[in-house]
Amino acid sequence: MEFTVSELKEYFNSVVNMIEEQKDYLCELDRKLGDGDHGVTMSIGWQAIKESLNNELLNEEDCGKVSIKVGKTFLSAVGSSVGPLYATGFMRGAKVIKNKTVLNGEDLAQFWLAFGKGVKERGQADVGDKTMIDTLEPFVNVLEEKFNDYQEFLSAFSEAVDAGEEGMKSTKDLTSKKGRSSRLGERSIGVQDPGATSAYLILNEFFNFVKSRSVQAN
Amino acid sequence: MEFTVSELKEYFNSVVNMIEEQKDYLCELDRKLGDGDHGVTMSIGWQAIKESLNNELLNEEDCGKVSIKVGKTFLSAVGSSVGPLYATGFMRGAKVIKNKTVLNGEDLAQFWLAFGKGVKERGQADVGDKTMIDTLEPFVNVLEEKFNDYQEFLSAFSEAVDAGEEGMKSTKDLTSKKGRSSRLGERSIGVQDPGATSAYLILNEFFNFVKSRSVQAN
Amino acid sequence: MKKLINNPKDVVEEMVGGYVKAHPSYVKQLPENERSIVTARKTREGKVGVLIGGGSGHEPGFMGYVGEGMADGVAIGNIFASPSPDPILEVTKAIDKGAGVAYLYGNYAGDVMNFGMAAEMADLEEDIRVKAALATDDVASALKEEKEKRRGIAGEFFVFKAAGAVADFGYNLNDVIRVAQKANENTRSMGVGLSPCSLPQTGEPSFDIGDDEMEIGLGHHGEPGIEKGVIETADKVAERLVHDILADIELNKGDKVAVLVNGLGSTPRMELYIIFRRVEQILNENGIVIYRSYVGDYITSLEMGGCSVTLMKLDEELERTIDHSVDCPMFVQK
Amino acid sequence: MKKLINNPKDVVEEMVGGYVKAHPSYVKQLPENERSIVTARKTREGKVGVLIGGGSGHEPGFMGYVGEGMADGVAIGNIFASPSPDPILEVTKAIDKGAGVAYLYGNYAGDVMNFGMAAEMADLEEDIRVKAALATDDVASALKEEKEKRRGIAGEFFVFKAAGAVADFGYNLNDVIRVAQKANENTRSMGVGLSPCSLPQTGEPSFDIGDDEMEIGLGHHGEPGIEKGVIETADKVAERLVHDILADIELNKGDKVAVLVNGLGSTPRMELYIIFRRVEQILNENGIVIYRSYVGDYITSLEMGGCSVTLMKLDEELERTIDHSVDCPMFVQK
Ligand SMILES: Nc1ncnc2c1ncn2[C@@H]1O[C@H](COP(=O)(O)OP(=O)(O)O)[C@@H](O)[C@H]1O
Ligand SMILES: Nc1ncnc2c1ncn2[C@@H]1O[C@H](COP(=O)(O)OP(=O)(O)O)[C@@H](O)[C@H]1O
Ligand SMILES: [Mg+2]
Ligand SMILES: [Mg+2]
Ligand SMILES: [Mg+2]
Ligand SMILES: [Mg+2]
Repeated sequence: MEFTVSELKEYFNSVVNMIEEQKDYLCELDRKLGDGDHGVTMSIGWQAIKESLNNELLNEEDCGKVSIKVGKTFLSAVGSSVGPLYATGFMRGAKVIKNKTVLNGEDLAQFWLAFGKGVKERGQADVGDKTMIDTLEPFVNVLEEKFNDYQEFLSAFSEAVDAGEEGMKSTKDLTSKKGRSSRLGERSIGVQDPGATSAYLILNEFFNFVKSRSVQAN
Repeated sequence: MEFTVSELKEYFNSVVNMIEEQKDYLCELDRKLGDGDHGVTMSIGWQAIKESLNNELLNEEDCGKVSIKVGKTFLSAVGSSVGPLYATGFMRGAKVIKNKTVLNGEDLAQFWLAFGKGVKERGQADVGDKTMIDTLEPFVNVLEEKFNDYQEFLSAFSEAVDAGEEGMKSTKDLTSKKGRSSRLGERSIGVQDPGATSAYLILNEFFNFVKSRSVQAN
Repeated sequence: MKKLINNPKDVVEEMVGGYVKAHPSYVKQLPENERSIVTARKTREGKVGVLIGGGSGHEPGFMGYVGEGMADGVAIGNIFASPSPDPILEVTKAIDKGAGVAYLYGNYAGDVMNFGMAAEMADLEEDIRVKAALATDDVASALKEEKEKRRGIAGEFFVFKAAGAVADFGYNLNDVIRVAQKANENTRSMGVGLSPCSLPQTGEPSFDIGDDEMEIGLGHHGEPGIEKGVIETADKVAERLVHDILADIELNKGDKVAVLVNGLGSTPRMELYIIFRRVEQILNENGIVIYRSYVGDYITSLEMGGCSVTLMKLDEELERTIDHSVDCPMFVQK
Repeated sequence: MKKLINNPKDVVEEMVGGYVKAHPSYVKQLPENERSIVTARKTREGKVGVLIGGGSGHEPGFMGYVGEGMADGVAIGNIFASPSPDPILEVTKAIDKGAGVAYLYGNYAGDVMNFGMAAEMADLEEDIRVKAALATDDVASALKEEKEKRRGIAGEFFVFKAAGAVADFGYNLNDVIRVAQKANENTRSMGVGLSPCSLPQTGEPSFDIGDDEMEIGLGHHGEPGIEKGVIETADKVAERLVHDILADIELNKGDKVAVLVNGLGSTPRMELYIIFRRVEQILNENGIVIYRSYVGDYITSLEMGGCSVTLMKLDEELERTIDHSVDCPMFVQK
């Protein structure tokens, strides 16, 4: 498989639109658990990325530089908890795709593994803390294992996203530990974590994007 | 007719109860025209008077001293616009009944005339300004004229209270000029002035009180 | 509206009680009347006493402005109701240092009567010279032709500050009053209301307003304003308020002003600064120079939502009053 | 909820813009980053720089506390969101006078990460020594056994004041941090929420609460508290808040404390003083001495309704920090 830098940018643009659509839903989840701004924060961040894609990044050919810029732009625009987390994710991902204009399945797998591990390292949260790590850690584990097994990106990524979805759903039954909602204790049970939700949506958006491309390609 | 100092106190006590019943209605009128506190203010003032009637005034035999104390107590408790107005009214009224334990029709007529004129002098409002003067001035005029004609208190007072009621009702169609609602201009039309309303209610309470006594006396 | 109170009838007493306990180095209650509060610090013999007052519910107005550089004492009324003459008279007696007492209050029927009665009593019974200056800054409360009928709102802060400063400078009673009146004549305010407050005793909203409405010219007790309309952007609101002020007072290029953007109670400082931003732009476009700005809750109406803009045109004497330092429990200026 | 704003996405920029125009003699924006504000006054070479920051929507926290005796600079985030490392780093560079910079902020995941990243960058890229002290005063936010997980709320004010004062006294970076940490360790807060605020971008209430309910332990971004119950009298609320604080920190007869009764945004000062009244009574009954009291809106959450009580236990060093004068746009102490 081949994934070009323009496709990478197109994907980021599709996240922009997806986040706009999910903004209210993400705020609603955060309203129940935290300070209610998660959708707003994600929207501010991705709108800034859109700006960047339409300007500085318009002629950028290096996938690594695109990913670095996406991470930095997001961080500058939002700060917040998710700023450093996503920025670290995209910057770690950038390392493995730098100087490349076209990515193959191996590159993509390594990109997302580095991304997920970067977030984990920055946030120091564990599975069960009711954060986006509940989505990302199972996702990373399955992606690593299945890509090793299959040596094929899309099938491995598909199963990894499913594992992420499971992880996301599991946050419903968890008590908050990290982030602004940790005070909530017992009462946080029953509501899905907003950060885990948006993380899943971003991964799933990538799956759909790549799948539709490969269908077209066939 | 004879009106004793205990009846005077009983009357004041009946005003206390009447004001408690009318409190919300008076606030509602003031809410539309002013700052919404007229019922509260009247209640605070009359509750203080009740206190006083049950304590310092319990053994007071001098109608004048009762009326002075009622005025001063009201003023101290409420300040506000109505404090000085009613205090002046009751203190001027006190002058004509001082040193008396029993009042006759002439005394009562002079008391209420002095009361009404005192309020007018303190407030410097004119008929048509949408204040309690719209109740009190026609009341005073008719009381003066009719008591002169009939030399009988209750009939004269009855007609005077009717004139006060007319005056009160006329405030509905007036633009505010005095007091905190004067800024309202045109928009004040349609709402009856709270101060004119409570002034009428206090007069009417006296009429009912005296009438029920004279019926009993017959 | 929910309130953190005990018995509604005790709110003023309990507030005042808490206040004097919170700031014992600043203020004390007079034993003669619990609605009488005076500065706890020594004031110079021969200094003109500055007395302020009015209804409560406007905190920091009025009790918050007792201290060095502002008022020597305050008489506190019930919520939105003038104090009665008793506490005014007690404060007058306590703060008179032989040079007389200046009464500063807003032009409301109740205040005029009660402060008027107290002044008479001070003169007749206590032989204390009293003179009064009334704030009439609210442009919306009467037409220009009937300026003397206008009410005092947030501009009272500038009147207190001006008089408080010159009393500190050693001005005599006539001059303190002259400066207070000059401050008032040079001051204009315009307000906008977004949401009502409620009296603790009734719990009823002080006025009715639609979810998408604002009220221009709203009084600071929730008296209806001059115009109800659909809520506008902050910039449009600021333009309207400043426009009405500039139509009422002559301000030319190079004139200096003090600016106050005052919150009515529940409007966050964020919004006040957004309003201020546009006010500054307009003044700047007109070549009017901002000498000093005040942004915050200076005279409120319980939890009312909205704000007012006040401009005071300055001459050299008023500039000095703006510069003067102040040390009160609810307002300090170095 | 109605707001006096323009485009919701511009609120922070416009607020900051208005703020620097309102107080040009106090603060200025850095050309490098509009979310970076520093004192406009000259600071001494060799003085430890004090940097504060956090999300906006808490005004006067945090930008209002830049000035003499408090912070030298502030980094401003979006509403309820930590600033990113960029503005933090720019402020760090601007306020470093060769003695390093103390970072003071509340213990929130986002702030920890962003200030942490900025501190690393300051060290690696700019060779500026940075040390941090985090506020963890909110008793309700975690059990005593997990104190290090607690969030910072109104008690941040005391931490800023303590560190700001000793930086002024000439303490070195280690000692400024030591005092800030001591201030934090001696400080406890408990809050109660009555009504929500709303983010300008969503307009949604930050939490749901019944007409007769209050929420004990509510976070100052509207995070749900530890207990929802029927609204109580002010006295009962004060008792509950002080009780939870006294259960968490040892305070003995004769100990001195600074008290802060902080309004969350829309709660009138009247109610804050009614709460204070009972707080003072309880402390008094326990023989605890109030050294100084602060009552008002010190760290808010937009137009949220409710308040918090904060006690800081004092030793001689902390007393001196309380006494120290301050001159900031939103807080002045003489
Ligand atoms: N340490 C952490 N590691 C991973 N994810 C975290 C961490 N802290 C918070 N999060 C995630 O961030 C989300 C909240 O993001 P957001 O609401 O945008 O920021 P804030 O908490 O600053 O308001 C949470 O739902 C959680 O998934
Ligand atoms: N100068 C005046 N003369 C006579 N009545 C007046 C005058 N000013 C105000 N009032 C009366 O006072 C009433 C308002 O009383 P109240 O609401 O208790 O006081 P406040 O205006 O101080 O809130 C008005 O409705 C009006 O009838
Ligand atoms: Mg959040
Ligand atoms: Mg009224
Ligand atoms: Mg009133
Ligand atoms: Mg947030």
